[in-house]
Amino acid sequence: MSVSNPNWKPKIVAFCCNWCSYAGADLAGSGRMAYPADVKIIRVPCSCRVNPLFILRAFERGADGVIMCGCHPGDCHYTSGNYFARRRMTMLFSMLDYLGIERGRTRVEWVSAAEGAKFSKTMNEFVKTIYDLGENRKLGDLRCKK
Amino acid sequence: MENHVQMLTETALRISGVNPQKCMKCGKCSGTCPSYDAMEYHPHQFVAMVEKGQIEKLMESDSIYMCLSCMACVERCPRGVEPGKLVEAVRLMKIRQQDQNRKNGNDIAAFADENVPQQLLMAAMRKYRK
Amino acid sequence: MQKIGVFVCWCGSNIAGTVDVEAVSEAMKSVPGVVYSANYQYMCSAAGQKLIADAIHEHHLDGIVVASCSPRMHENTFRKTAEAAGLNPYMVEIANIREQCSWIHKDKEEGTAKAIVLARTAVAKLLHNKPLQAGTSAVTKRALVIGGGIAGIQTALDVADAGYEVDIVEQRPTIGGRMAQLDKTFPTLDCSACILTPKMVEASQNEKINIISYAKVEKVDGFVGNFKATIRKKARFVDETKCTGCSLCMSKCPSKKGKDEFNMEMNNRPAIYIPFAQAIPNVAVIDPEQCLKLKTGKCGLCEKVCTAGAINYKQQDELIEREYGAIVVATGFKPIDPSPLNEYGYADNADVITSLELERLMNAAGPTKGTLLRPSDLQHPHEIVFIQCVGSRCDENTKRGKPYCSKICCMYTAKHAMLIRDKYPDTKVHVFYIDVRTPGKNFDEFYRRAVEQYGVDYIKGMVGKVAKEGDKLMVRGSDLINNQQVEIAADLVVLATAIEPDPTARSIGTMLTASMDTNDFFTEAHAKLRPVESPTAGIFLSGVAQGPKDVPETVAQASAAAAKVIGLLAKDHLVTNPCVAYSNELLCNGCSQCEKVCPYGAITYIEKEVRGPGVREVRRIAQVNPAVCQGCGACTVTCPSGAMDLKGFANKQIMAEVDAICL
Amino acid sequence: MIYSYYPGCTLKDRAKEMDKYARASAAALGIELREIPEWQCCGAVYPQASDEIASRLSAVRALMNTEEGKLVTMCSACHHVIKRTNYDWNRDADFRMKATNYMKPEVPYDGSTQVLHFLEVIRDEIGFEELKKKVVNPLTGRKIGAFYGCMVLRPGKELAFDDPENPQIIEDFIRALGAEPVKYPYRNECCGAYVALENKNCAETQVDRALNSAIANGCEELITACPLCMYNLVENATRHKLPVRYFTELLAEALGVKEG
Amino acid sequence: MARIKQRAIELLSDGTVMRVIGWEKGEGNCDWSPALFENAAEMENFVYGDYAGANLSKYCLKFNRQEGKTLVVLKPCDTLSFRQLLHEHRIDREKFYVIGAGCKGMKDEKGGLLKCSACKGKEFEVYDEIIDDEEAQKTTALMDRMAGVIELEKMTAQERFDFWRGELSRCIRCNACRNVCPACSCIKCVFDNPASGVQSKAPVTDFEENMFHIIRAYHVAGRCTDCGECSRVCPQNIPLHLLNRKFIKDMNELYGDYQAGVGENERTPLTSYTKEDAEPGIVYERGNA
Repeated sequence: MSVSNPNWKPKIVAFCCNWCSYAGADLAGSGRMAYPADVKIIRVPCSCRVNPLFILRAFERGADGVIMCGCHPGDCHYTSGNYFARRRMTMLFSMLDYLGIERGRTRVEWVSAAEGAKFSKTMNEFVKTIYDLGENRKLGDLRCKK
Repeated sequence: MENHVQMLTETALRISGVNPQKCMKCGKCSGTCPSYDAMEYHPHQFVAMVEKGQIEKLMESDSIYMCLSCMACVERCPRGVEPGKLVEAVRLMKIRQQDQNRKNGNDIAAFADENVPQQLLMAAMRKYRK
Repeated sequence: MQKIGVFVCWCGSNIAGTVDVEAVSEAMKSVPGVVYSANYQYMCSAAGQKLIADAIHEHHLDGIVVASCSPRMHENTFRKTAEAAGLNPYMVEIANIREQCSWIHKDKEEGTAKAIVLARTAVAKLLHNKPLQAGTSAVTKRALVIGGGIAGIQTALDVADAGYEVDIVEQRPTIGGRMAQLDKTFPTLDCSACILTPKMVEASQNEKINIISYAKVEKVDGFVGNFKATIRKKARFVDETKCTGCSLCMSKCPSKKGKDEFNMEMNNRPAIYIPFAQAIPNVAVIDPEQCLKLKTGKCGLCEKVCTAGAINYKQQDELIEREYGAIVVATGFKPIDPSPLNEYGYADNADVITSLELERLMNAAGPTKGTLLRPSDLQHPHEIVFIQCVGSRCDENTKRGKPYCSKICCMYTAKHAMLIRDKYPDTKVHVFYIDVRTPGKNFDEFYRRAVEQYGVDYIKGMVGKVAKEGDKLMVRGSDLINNQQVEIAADLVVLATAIEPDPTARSIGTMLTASMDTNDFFTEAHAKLRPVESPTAGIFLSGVAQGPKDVPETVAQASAAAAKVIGLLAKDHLVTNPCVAYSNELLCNGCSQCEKVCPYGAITYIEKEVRGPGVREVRRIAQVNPAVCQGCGACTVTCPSGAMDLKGFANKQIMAEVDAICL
Repeated sequence: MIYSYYPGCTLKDRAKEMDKYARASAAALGIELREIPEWQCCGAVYPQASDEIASRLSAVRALMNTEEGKLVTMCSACHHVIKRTNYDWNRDADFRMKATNYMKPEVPYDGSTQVLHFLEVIRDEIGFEELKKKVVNPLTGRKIGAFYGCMVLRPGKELAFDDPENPQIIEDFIRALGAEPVKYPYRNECCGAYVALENKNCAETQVDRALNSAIANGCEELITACPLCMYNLVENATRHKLPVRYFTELLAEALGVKEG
Repeated sequence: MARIKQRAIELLSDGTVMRVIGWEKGEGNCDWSPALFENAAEMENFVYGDYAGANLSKYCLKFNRQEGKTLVVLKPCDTLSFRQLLHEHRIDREKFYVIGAGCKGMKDEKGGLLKCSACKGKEFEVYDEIIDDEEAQKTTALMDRMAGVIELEKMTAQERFDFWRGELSRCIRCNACRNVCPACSCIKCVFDNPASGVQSKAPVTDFEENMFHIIRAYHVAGRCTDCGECSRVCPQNIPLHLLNRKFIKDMNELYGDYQAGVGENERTPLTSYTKEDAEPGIVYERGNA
């Protein structure tokens, strides 16, 4: 967990569905509910649009944490998208854990359009988790051949 | 004092596992309770009073010994509040205090005749003393 | 190489206060692809938009990034600006540097750095954007209304009034629904039949309305504007065109053991029957379960007495296929069966009845011809107890009923209590209630009249047990206000049972891919702003199918649904969302995985000759119907080969964003 | 078929006949009730508080000592306590941990024991149709009411014995023995026995109401599975009286094994 | 073997089938490989027995659109792959004549195959006829199929990490695993497609080689029947099946028991859901961190 570079700032990608979580993020903004600038949001129509490939890609390109937000189960704009997303992410997270990647670098949170405060709180928590975990070395280290 | 009340309330909630906030105050528990007339505080009042932190009042009342543990209120509550468990919790909180046995072993033994089944005596041992 | 322009908005001081907009627009100039970058106080103003339009012309831009407020705010504005300037509207990307940057950060350096990343990310995405064209699809100018109760009838009448054809499909032999079973309606106490039956007649006589009764929708394909439904019209064994509704057959039928559904099965009816005198269509139907001729081959009395020659024992189910532009779900409700809550003794005592059963007992056309007699011994009840909220407002884990308030019970119980006290002043009426809920015009006044004028005894508390003792029903409950347990010896107990969606609702919802809540009520597209539309385009909601409501609310919603239907049918073409999925046929395996996750049934498979570099063969490939696809992207992730992609949110676009953020 | 059997203390003393008839009937039905070794009193009341650990241990021991996988109970109270303790064991990790730490068993209880009331054995394992075939002494013409009381039925979710508001297992049982079951509304209400020491009045009211209701509906005799109910229905009846028997006695009678 | 061979020749001769997919001997005694036989004469080289470990179902893809029927010999576990391909509409049932061949566990030069030690049973999911013998039916699994996964789960995250770094860094991206896998059967693989965004022929950055295996396992999750071919063919002996089995174990535990290639249901755990599914965070609450 050592942070070798004292100036290190984490890179955090947040995938947000258009209908709930992106709107929730907007609400956090209009309510001036701060969270660290390390979080950058990518808008997707639905959490079911988030391909595990995107998450792996982010890690490959040096992301330190990836969080996916969607409508609460049962509230998906497309009825069932987040249910599929939930299973997909569960499987991906389990695989990353199985490969020995630190827990907590990936997270899923359901944030409705009304939950600006939850969005902000979630992002604050997540950023803290990533700071605690430090730089994403393991996914990087996986690259090293013996 | 404030702290004491809070502690008692928390204990009652914790050991009973009841969430009185689920109550919609319909009074079904009291409508179904066979021991209603013997109670100073009725089942729905137990729920409301615990919610408001009035545990001590309940502990001092004989009502806690009147519950038949018949579970009718637990079964029929439309909100799943389980008032019977609260009564039990408050009773336990009372008799767990020092020297607060409702009856001692001799009182209970005195009750026995040739017909009283063992389990009734055993139940009394459990219900009235620690 | 594309030419991209970046426009950084100050939003007054909203953005400029925490983001150095000058630095952002300056930084953008060195981003590959960007040929123009500017900042302005209010980009959404007319002047701001002109600035963008001028830049598009002057620099021959083929894409723009506006770094401003949330795209939920002004994406459409800037798309229109771009379009007016001759740019494809989908060559616009928004970098949200207000809600997701300036408003949540205080440090200007930090805010500026993040704004640069966000703008850079939008440029990265835009480099992969392709011009998109919104498609169009035709609209079949006919509506299907599923359910012929007051909701369905009202919607059909209003749609027909606007000049469009409507088919009503009703599962029972007659339209009219639950309202036909009611005696009086609150809060005006007018006779239900008197206001409903004229509407039924009006529907049957309207030449734009086609009533398909004793039928069910079996299959629905297609999409908004272009639905195709298969309707099974069950055999009535009576020729609808010949039957005159004289009901002679009913009096001659020797089988009298059928349960009279219209009277809540409180009496029997013949095997051949017309559900009630004002039925529409006023045509008999044979119950094949009860008919001796159909069961044993012996009888045929109805055929002999029918002067119209309408009886046809060989009649078969008929399948009707029709096309519709819009579908209205008006499937209504039924009361729950209170038997499992047997502390009320419904299962064991004839004199414990539901409110809908009471309606029939009080109705002149009911089993007792409108005289209130209790079922067990047909005696006048002198003491009646009403119990509210039976099976409503329950915690779901208790399995004791529905979690919702059924909404209509407080009012109809007040109505019943009042009517009984009015007609039989010697009868005592008690109502056990938890809350009396009367939000509605003249509703609370109505309830107060029951108490103050009619002397109905309202007891705040709930009933724990109903037990028969002799010829009385002992009702034990709590009276919370008087702080006592009460026991009332009643002659009749009436349960205000919760209402639930009609049992057919779930299968219809699945068929239409219209979403439902866990209670099987249809979900509206937006609880406040789109209350009569399903999230599935082209499906509209009318009446209790969407949630508990009374007659006036149902009629209002039915007309609202009709307005939405008319708005749809009035269009010749529908513009479709261009951000839809598409399948690259060269990559598609035809493995059918994507179809499984599509909530709209937008994906089909065809055998097609695929041609590409070094490829020319017939393959099974997926095809997306762009008019049906709503663009969620579930299929794109399920597709293992990456053949399925989403326009506007393509794999390449999202990966470019990822890369830009992680740069 | 061999079942582990938990008789409970009342069946060793005041309710000896309940046990005797149960064993005789079981033999006639071709099953063996094998008494588990060294059982202790179940505690008679189920302690409803989550922090009551020690008072649930004897039930856990009984569950652990069940060699046959299925533990049969006869007395309603024992059934209630053991069944609910088993329910807790499988759902409350905290209780499981504390109880295990307290007992320090060689092999911790794995929660797999199935607790069956003897009536459930008859309904679910033997079947009322089979029982009917074994009846040698049909009780034709007798009008018998079931007094369920509270403990076998509630809470319905945990006991899962029968529909707590509309039970029919004992009625089906009576019918299988050739008699006519009589349903009456108070058959699933509490007899009031738990407070008999303090509040005889309450017990009397409950019993009178039940008996009155039973008689009004045509009962000529009652059966019960609960020694407490038995005591109360007999001792605290003030206005009405009905003969009350244990269900096992009725069973033994119908199976022709009541004598000897 | 003789019975299978004889029957195949019969079916070729009477025109029922136009070709046979089976095995033939290689240079050594133990290296039997899949082969195509188009007439009775070629069938002379047909073999079946202890070294017929290869799963032939994937070859059906090649012959699905060709004229006439193809006879394919499938062992019980192979029929699961075949069924899965049917589920995915990649092959038509009527284009194939399936001889279910009894199997008592297969070997290679080093002894019993790894996949056979976790045998999934002797039931045939699909067949036109079964040619089997008593002995074959008796054999059962020698070990718990999930033992390897459980062992890894018991390790600490660091140990798991070290384990996989050791294993995956040996990968030479020969694509043998991909080529043999009946589930990994895309017409064009994402790794070969420049438009996919993950294209890579040989690993350019080494991260990609890990990506390759994770993505491959993910792409076949829910569709992988655990036929074990990937590990069997890996020249570097990377235990790739441990990736697939991890997904299988997770899906069984979280979404209910499921075996790809069994039964009529075309939906996999990843194309279905229940409203009560566990939240992704559950994976952080299990096992060792």
